[in-house]
Amino acid sequence: MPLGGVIFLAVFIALFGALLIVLARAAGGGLKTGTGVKFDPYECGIPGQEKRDTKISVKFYLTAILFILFDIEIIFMYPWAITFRDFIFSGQGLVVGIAMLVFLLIFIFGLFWEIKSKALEWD
Amino acid sequence: MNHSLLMAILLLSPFVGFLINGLRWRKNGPNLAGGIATVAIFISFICSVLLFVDLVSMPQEARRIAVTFFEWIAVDRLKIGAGFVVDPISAIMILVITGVGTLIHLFSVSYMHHDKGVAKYFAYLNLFVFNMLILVLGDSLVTMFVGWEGVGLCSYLLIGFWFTDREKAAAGMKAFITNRIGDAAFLLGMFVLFMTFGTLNLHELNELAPTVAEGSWLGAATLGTLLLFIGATGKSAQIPLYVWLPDAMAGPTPVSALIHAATMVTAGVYMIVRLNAMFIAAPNTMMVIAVIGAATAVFAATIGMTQWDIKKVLAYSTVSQLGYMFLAAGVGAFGAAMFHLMTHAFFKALMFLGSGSVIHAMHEEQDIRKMGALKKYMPITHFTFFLGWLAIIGMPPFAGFFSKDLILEKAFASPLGHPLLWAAGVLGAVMTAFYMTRLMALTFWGKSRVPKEVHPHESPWLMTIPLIVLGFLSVVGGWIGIPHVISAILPGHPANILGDWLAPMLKVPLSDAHHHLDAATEWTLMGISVVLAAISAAVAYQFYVRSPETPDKIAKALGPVYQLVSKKYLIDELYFGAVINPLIRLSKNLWHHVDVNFIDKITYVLGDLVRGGGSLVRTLQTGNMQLYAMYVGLGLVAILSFVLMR
Amino acid sequence: MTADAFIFWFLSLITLGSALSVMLLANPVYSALSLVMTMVGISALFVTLGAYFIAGVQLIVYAGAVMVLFVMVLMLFDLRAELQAFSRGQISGALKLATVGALAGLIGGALLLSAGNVAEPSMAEAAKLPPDASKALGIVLFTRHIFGFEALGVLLLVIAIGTVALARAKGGTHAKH
Amino acid sequence: MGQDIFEIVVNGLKLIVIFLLMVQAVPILVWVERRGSAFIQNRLGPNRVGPLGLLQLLADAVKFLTKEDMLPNQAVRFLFYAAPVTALIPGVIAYCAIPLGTPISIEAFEMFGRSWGPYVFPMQGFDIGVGIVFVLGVSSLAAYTILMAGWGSGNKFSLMGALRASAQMISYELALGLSIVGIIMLYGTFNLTEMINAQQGALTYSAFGHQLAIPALPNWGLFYQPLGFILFFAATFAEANRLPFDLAEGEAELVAGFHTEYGGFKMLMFFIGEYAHMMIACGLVVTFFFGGYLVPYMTPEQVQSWVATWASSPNAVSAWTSVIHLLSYFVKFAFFMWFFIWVRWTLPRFRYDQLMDLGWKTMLPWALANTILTALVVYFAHTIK
Amino acid sequence: MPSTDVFTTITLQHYLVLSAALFMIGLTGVLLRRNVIVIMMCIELMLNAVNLSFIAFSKFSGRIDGQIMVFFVLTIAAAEAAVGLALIVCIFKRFREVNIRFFEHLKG
Repeated sequence: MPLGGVIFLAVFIALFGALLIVLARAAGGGLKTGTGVKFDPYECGIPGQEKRDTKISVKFYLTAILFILFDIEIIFMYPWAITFRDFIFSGQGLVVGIAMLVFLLIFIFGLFWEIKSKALEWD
Repeated sequence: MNHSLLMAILLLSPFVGFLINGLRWRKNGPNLAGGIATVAIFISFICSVLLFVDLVSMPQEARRIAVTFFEWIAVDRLKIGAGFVVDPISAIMILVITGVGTLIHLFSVSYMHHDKGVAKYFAYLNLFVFNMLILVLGDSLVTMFVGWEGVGLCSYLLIGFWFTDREKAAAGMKAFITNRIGDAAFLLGMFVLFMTFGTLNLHELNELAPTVAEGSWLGAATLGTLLLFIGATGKSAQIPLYVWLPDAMAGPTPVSALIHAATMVTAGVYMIVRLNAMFIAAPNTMMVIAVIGAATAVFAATIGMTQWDIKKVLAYSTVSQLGYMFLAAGVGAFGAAMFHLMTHAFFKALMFLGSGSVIHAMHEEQDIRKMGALKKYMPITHFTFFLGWLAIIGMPPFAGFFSKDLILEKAFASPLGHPLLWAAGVLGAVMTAFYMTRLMALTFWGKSRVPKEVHPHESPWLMTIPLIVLGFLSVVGGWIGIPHVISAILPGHPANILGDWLAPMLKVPLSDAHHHLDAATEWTLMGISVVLAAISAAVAYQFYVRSPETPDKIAKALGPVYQLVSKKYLIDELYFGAVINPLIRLSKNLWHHVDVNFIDKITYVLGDLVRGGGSLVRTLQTGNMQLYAMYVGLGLVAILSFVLMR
Repeated sequence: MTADAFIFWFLSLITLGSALSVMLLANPVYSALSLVMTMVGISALFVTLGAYFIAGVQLIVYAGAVMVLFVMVLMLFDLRAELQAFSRGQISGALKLATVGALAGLIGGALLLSAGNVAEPSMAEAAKLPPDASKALGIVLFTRHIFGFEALGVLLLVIAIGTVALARAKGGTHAKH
Repeated sequence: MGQDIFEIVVNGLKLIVIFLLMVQAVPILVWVERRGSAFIQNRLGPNRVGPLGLLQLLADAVKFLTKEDMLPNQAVRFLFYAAPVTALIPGVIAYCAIPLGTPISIEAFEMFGRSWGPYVFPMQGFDIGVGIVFVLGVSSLAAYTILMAGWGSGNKFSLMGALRASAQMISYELALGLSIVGIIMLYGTFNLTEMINAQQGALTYSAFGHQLAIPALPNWGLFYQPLGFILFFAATFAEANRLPFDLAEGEAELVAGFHTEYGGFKMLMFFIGEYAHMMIACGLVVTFFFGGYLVPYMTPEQVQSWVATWASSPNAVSAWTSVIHLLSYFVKFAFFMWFFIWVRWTLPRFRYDQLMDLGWKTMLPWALANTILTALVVYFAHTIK
Repeated sequence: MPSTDVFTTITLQHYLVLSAALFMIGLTGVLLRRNVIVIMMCIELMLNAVNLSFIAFSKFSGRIDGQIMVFFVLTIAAAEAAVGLALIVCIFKRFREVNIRFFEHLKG
């Protein structure tokens, strides 16, 4: 099997890379450009006064950071999840279970700290 | 239960109490904190009793429970374990400490009820008991020293407990610094003993002590014990280091009762008794101890006669009584010293607590000139105080009589004693009777001089119960050491229990000329002291109850002498003029000329050199991270090329 | 030319190309997208090496999380192409390049030196990992490396708390320029 | 290598077929959505072009393809054009990893003067060992599409929409990833085919040394992980940016979110990407919780032996078995696709803070609870006898 | 012989050379780029290069530990990115600038 996957990944890379390059070149000539109102950024109602650098809430990137950290913790659970039953059968279930429990407690502590510190509040 | 467990509980119970109250001192209320602390000490007391019972059941020669928890210090020859010993001497001490300690904790619950830092107070108190137990139980001088320093710390903390008051904080500081002088001598004494005998274990030191009396002043035993004794004068408030104890009355009154009457101040006496074989081997030291003890007993008593502060009077009385103990130790009567230590713990704790009760009733008023006729307001306090009074002036059959009489007898009869020492002792007893009666009279009897706005009242039961228990002990406490002459005429011939109990632990003075007093002499001596004390008390009663104007006349007549005594012989001023101020001046000069002009300049030059070098290297530190990364890369290049070229 | 070799050369071409564009492109957003490309290429290389689970994790963590954060921050700052992408200073630049060159030469040299000494098994002959590598990975992770696992848990907790604190920080220690 | 031209060609063809299927399914789904919404809202919906308005699909496609292709002034040329293209790729690739039916086995045969085979072709784009990890990894790349489109358009509505959408996606990815830990633990594998195979037959709980069989129900993951199913399914709605989680394109506040500036064929590509996400979600739900391609109450062997009663050659038996399973899969799949559409026209939209709160403060803790509970049950069920 | 072998037979050396090349590209970026965020991306690139050699070693020595190391490196890299970007955002909010020259406050 692996080879099927490998081939596919190769194709995927080709699509992802080559297609972008081709399209970028096509975009160079194919797209219509202009200066009229038609080509202005879409605006609803009165034309906007402010420049393009709209202020964006730092919440978004804070969410992204917390996502990374929790995502990794979840990824750490995957190898545990697929081996947990094997560990139980080999008699090490308790040790590994407790190890994961400690990890989960850290996780839960972190999550509830974030909730309590209002890092996840949106308004 | 096995002994090490008992010992661990005995030691750790107060420490746990300290931790609980100490870590939660903002949160624990007075009842909770007091309850925890009292229970902690009471657990220790139960352990002490159990250990004591075990000790009693052992054969007389083998009465020793030693536990070593772990090895603490091991440097070459110096091997110190965390070892603790219960033997007849320390057994008495732990019973007194935990027993009296429990009562005083109980008293404090009520006494300190309205204080903000009450949990802190109980934490300190528990810590004190913990350190005191280490001091008492420690099997080596080093372990003892740990406790010694620990109780010093707690004493400092508790004297300065109301540290927002500048004077009280200063009193704590004074106690601490004065003790430091003694402690330094104590350390030196330890060094001398270790250099000579190669051990600091108390038991081994006693075994190794020279069997022949040392004549020289510079012999190891003499020098070592002398230095240790200087340490003891600091802790036990003897001449010349007694000055801190009267000031220490700044602390809460139960603290005065526990630390500055019953337990800590007796540590010096206890230390001498522990090392009795070593001290016996140094007759010169013994002489110094006896003389200083007798001098202190008289000296402090004279000051006590002129004081107006109820606690100050008791403080000088304590100094004086400690003098008695040292006198006893100095004449080789270690048993008598321990006996008086114990009875004194009972009645002096009682009197301090009683004074606390009075102060409580008088709304923090301590001046006895503003008291009087409190008898009718506070019957229980008065009655128990009365028992204490009888005990301290040495009226038979109260506790003080037996112990004081034993000391006086030994001072007269011991081979190390001298009739002059006896005479000093009797003088002290007479004066004690005088000033104590004066205190009683001014406080409880006579006409009321209480200001109108103060309404004295009897204290709550939490405070009176300890008083009653201690009062009882002040009466019967002496009955375990009844001398043979008296017991001979009593029905059933009660034995001298304490003497027998301590006998195997104590060495008798090294002298073949051991006088043995006949019964007649003994009766005579006893009679003289009792009668003189009674007369003195009667005179005082006459002065202060019947004709209160007489004392003033006498004071006027004495003129400058009275002034000198009432100003405590200007000892504090003397110390300032002769020692402290010159020292400060010297330090200032040293600082100015040596430190600033010489040492500092050297370091400046060194610093300039380093800075000069640094400013060269500083150019590398551009703050540009990329350059730093390049340095790392260059380092990697260097390492790799080294590895590859090799 | 076997499939193995073809895939390897193809993937390394893509990976190197996108890695170069990470370094060379003046627009940081393009750099970031090129880096995503590189990550995906490396993930595919992991697949050729039989590390399926790690390849998946590489996609989830790097491409799916870390680089999203990068792109998000870039868009937050709204950074366009820079006039000067590379740092100034010709001497220091030359020095830096020389360092890189020396390091590259040394590593290359080390590889060449070792090439002669070590027998080189090809992909097919290489020692076989257990067939179910993700399970083996789990078992080794939770027996031999369990301490590292717990320690990383704590690290992540600390960072989760620290970043929130940082994100909230109002001022710094420096005066505003 | 054992890998020959025939196999490579068939595998390649398979990919292209799956890609085309997905792309072609989109117009049908659009039609279903429009007719369905009309049905739900008691309207008529498209009914002019062709029978039941079915030819509307073609008309739409023609319209999309002939629209003007323009670049707004402030847009970043490259990103603006690349975003819709990349919208397709992760969805398609992830979907390829989901098994659609039993493998087709082809016996050895002679062709072009040499012998080929025997072959086994899995009924999926490609069979990668760590299926679920791969799917999660690839579909998480979708965030770039949104960010590229949002930022590349040079419009503040687009940027806001893109940030909201990507923040939402990553937030729900946590709940999504955590809710399947229980499933992974139960099946002890990442491989989707193995997971499906574990769901054969009637529902049988085995714990504490006993077995409890419930013949009336199929042995689906749903009955082992009900909470996991709810969390997973809810999270997929957010991942696909569908109502009630389509905050990114809330018309009232953000016009159309990250594709405000797009039109024509590029817009269509975003559509396809969105539907591809729905398809992945449905495919995974079916795989994890509803026995995948399995025919309920029957094992693949039983199906195969039934087919063997009327089909002749072994190749035909294998092929028909596969087709039956494919149909079984599509029935389940279609139900969940319809469910997506149904929910869209039934539930109102969340507010943004409610959305984030739901993801972080409700679903994530519940998913954690599900994980811990599953671990405890698994542990005690296997240790206590 | 060897000249064709190099292209057709893929060995550990190939992966190592690739890894080294990626590392060098990353290092160059770290040393020469001015944008802090790009520098951080180049650091990620270097970490990835190292990961690649870990996996290659793991494959060619038959030990799974290499993969676990990669797992850990991934975690650390993600943590580093989180903290680094948090810092950068802090600084950006203050100075509106991501040029590394603006970060030189710790000089001697």
